[in-house]
Amino acid sequence: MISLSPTAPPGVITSEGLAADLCCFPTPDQYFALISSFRDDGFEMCVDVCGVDYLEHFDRWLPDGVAPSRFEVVVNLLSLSKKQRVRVRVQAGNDSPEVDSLFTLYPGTEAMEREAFDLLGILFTNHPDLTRILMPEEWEGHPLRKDYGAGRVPVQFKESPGPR
Amino acid sequence: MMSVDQYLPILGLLILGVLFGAGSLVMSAMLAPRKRPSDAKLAPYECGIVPEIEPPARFPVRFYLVAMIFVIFDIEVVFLYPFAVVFRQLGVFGLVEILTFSVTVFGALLFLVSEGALSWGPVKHLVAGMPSRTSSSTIVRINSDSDQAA
Amino acid sequence: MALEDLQHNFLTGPIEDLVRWARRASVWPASFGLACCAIEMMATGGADFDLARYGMEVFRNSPRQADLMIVAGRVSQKMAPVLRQVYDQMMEPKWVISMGVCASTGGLFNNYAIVQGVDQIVPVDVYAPGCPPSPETLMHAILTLHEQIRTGEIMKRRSEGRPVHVDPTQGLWTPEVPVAVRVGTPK
Amino acid sequence: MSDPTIRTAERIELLTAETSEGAQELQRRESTPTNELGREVGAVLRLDGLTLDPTSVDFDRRDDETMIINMGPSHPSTHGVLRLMLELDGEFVLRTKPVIGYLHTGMEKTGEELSYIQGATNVTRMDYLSPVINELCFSMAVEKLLDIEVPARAVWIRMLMSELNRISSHLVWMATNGMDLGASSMMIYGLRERELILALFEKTAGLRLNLNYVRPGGVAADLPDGWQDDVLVICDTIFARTFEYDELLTGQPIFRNRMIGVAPLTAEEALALGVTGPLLRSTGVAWDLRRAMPYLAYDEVDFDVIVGTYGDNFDRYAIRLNEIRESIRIVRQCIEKMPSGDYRSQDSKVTPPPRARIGESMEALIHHFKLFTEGFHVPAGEVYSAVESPRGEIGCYIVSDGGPKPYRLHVRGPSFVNLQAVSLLMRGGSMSDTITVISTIDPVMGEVDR
Repeated sequence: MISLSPTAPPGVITSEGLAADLCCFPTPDQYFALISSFRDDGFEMCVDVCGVDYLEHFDRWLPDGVAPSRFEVVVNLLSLSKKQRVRVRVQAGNDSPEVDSLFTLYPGTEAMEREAFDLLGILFTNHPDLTRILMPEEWEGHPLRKDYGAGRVPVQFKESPGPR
Repeated sequence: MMSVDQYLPILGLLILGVLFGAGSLVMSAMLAPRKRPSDAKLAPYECGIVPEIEPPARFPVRFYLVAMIFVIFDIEVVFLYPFAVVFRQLGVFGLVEILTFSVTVFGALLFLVSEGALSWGPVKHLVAGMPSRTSSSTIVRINSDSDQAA
Repeated sequence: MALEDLQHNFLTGPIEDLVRWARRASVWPASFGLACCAIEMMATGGADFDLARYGMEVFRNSPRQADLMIVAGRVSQKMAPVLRQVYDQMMEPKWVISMGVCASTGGLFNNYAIVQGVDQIVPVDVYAPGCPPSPETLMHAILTLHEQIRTGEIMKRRSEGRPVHVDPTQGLWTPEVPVAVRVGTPK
Repeated sequence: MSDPTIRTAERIELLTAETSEGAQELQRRESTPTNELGREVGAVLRLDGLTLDPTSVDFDRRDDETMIINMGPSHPSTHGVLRLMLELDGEFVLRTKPVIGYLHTGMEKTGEELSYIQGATNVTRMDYLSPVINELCFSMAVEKLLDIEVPARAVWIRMLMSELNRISSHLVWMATNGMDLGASSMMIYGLRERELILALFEKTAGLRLNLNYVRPGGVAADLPDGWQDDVLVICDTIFARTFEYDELLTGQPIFRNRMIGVAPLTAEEALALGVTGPLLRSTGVAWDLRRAMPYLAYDEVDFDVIVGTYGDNFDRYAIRLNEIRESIRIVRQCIEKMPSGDYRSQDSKVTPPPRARIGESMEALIHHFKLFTEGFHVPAGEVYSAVESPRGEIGCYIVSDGGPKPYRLHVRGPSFVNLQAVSLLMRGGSMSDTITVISTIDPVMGEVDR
């Protein structure tokens, strides 16, 4: 990557991810301000918003000063003019994760946030239409959570009880 | 008496028509499966979804207009059939006759098109000031050295 | 005296053979392409592996005009009722080919989202193995179906379209149970 | 399956309830909140911060005058199981809402259960028109985590195969786009050319589609000998045929009326919606990952990035047609510059020992067994790597907890994001334009629903 010039606003802890991507770790209330500052700073496109459930990997590496939580929302921003990527990882809370929606900054994230809500149950405040997008409407539970069973049907020859 | 057998072919045609109609009805009644179609089969086919929202009773008048225009011009084609059978005996008189007929019909069509009956209204297309483009004239090639940034 | 309850005797024999032969040679598939198998189905319909030689070049899009439903691809829980609805709206006599392992048994994806085998939703006549089945495999499946049509019953008298139900808890085949259209959320 | 005990009236409710998706569907206008209404109408935020103003909708109808219909899951021209709910005023589309998820396969959940060696088989089934590029994206992410070096020959083989895959994917697009617009002979030509490439894939990887060929650490097998003249035959025939397609389609008045000026997209709307690929390049933004952030060996290869001018359907058609020619140019350079050497990294952590040595030494056998049963361990960390697929930027975000299986595998599907531009592009167009818009966005539902 070329020069790492995006300056994160003060108070936001940053670190150097793999392959020199810049990673920022804002707190949920710094989150919206950081993303809008990045957007004015020349990051025209929000490439990806996805949730991660760290139930079984709680002790992952985090820069000091960042309180780990179970759910994390990872936002990927891309600057076409500077040819650079920035990854913003915000800790979204433990049992009822809640983060503000980026819809008013990047309208393209509406579907990605709906998918994060549908598969992981992460709520996005003032999102225009926070409903399920991939699962059927009356599906209970959020499948990508670590405590959600894989829903495997026992395959006839492996786990199914033998004739004897 | 002589005139009676002129009408024999028409009689034959009538009988054939009735036979064909009745025959297909009877055969389908005999051979069709007995099962009453299930409600799923009776439901309207909307790409696999049974719609909740009832389609509105009122739909735009333009559909009706197009249907009427089609019916009118379809009937005009019916007039050409008898002409096609005897156009050799009619000769030039027949030709002139049919030409005037089609000109008047075409005039009606021109009037309709000018009135805008066939145009479906303001469609959001980018048309103004558009040169005639080909598949290579409308694109810009950016090779590695020019490398204009976005 | 509908075709269904046609007595098999000396007189009606040739009629049955004629009807079955005609049906075999003009099966029109309903293009029910879901996933990667749909691309292989298109390739089978294309120029190299021509389906037109079996009288099947027309992929009818509405079930009203289709005789054969090729379930090409993985059937998700959300798609199951739609598949059942399209199957119900197909005209009698109708057949189903379950193309690919995802349609036949859930294949690689043994998880919450995929119906483990489309025969829990619709009665299947021929299963085409492979992921995706190469066009030759699909044509082999179609030819076995043609054989079934030519030699089989004039109208399907089997379980009147009631598919086999797989009870997810036991994982064994328990036939003769009404269809579980929406298999529901596994525990 | 009509159950006689249920009366007919209830039966229809039962059927409706089964296939309806409640809140995910398009509701009547008065029951839709304004922000969602703005989204369905396709009002997009301008980059200079103009807030979303749903009342700026130019013409509108009362609820009982419009018709809400489903261009539903099993529709010939929705390229898979996409369900579009359209609010129509006669022939014009006022509101559109894509309802997706009909091919949701839970691939990200299955990805967490498969080890890194098996992961490519799962990822390759996402975008089933360009399987090699999915595997490439997954393998590059894993290699970044492992930070191992892939030998030069493997890099060039990967580039050759992904460009061939791009050509085959664009050929399928030309075929289905022609079929959607009524030129069904284009369907025959497109699929006929594609068979040449699939024959080479079958010869190299043993499978026509979903070939598990690009794996973390290199490539599954070396190219078959005599592959140069196979690829040369492919390049020459397809290059000549693209001019035939040009002749067949571009001059045709029906094709032109339905493509030129239809569904224009401006650059700022495309950027705001996060759209990538030919859809973004059609608006004039020259953004192609192969040029902007070169991966593999794209910086040593000379090719052009194709950019449109008006951002309408015709531009997207022209971009894809010319990208076939550009990919052929790249493939030709790959043939010349293909280095020799091993096709897989010799780092024994990732690559199992060759089968011959298994017979001789016990450690090789144990090593081989361990690699294939439990899989290799990847150091903990998270990485996002993106690659240019024929539809846009496909990105793979892997979180690894040090075990043999990825802890979280998220794939950013380009069609998933491009599809959200549907409500903007279809607004105000006629019903037949929706067909061309879906076709030129070229969504592949496997990657939209994952």
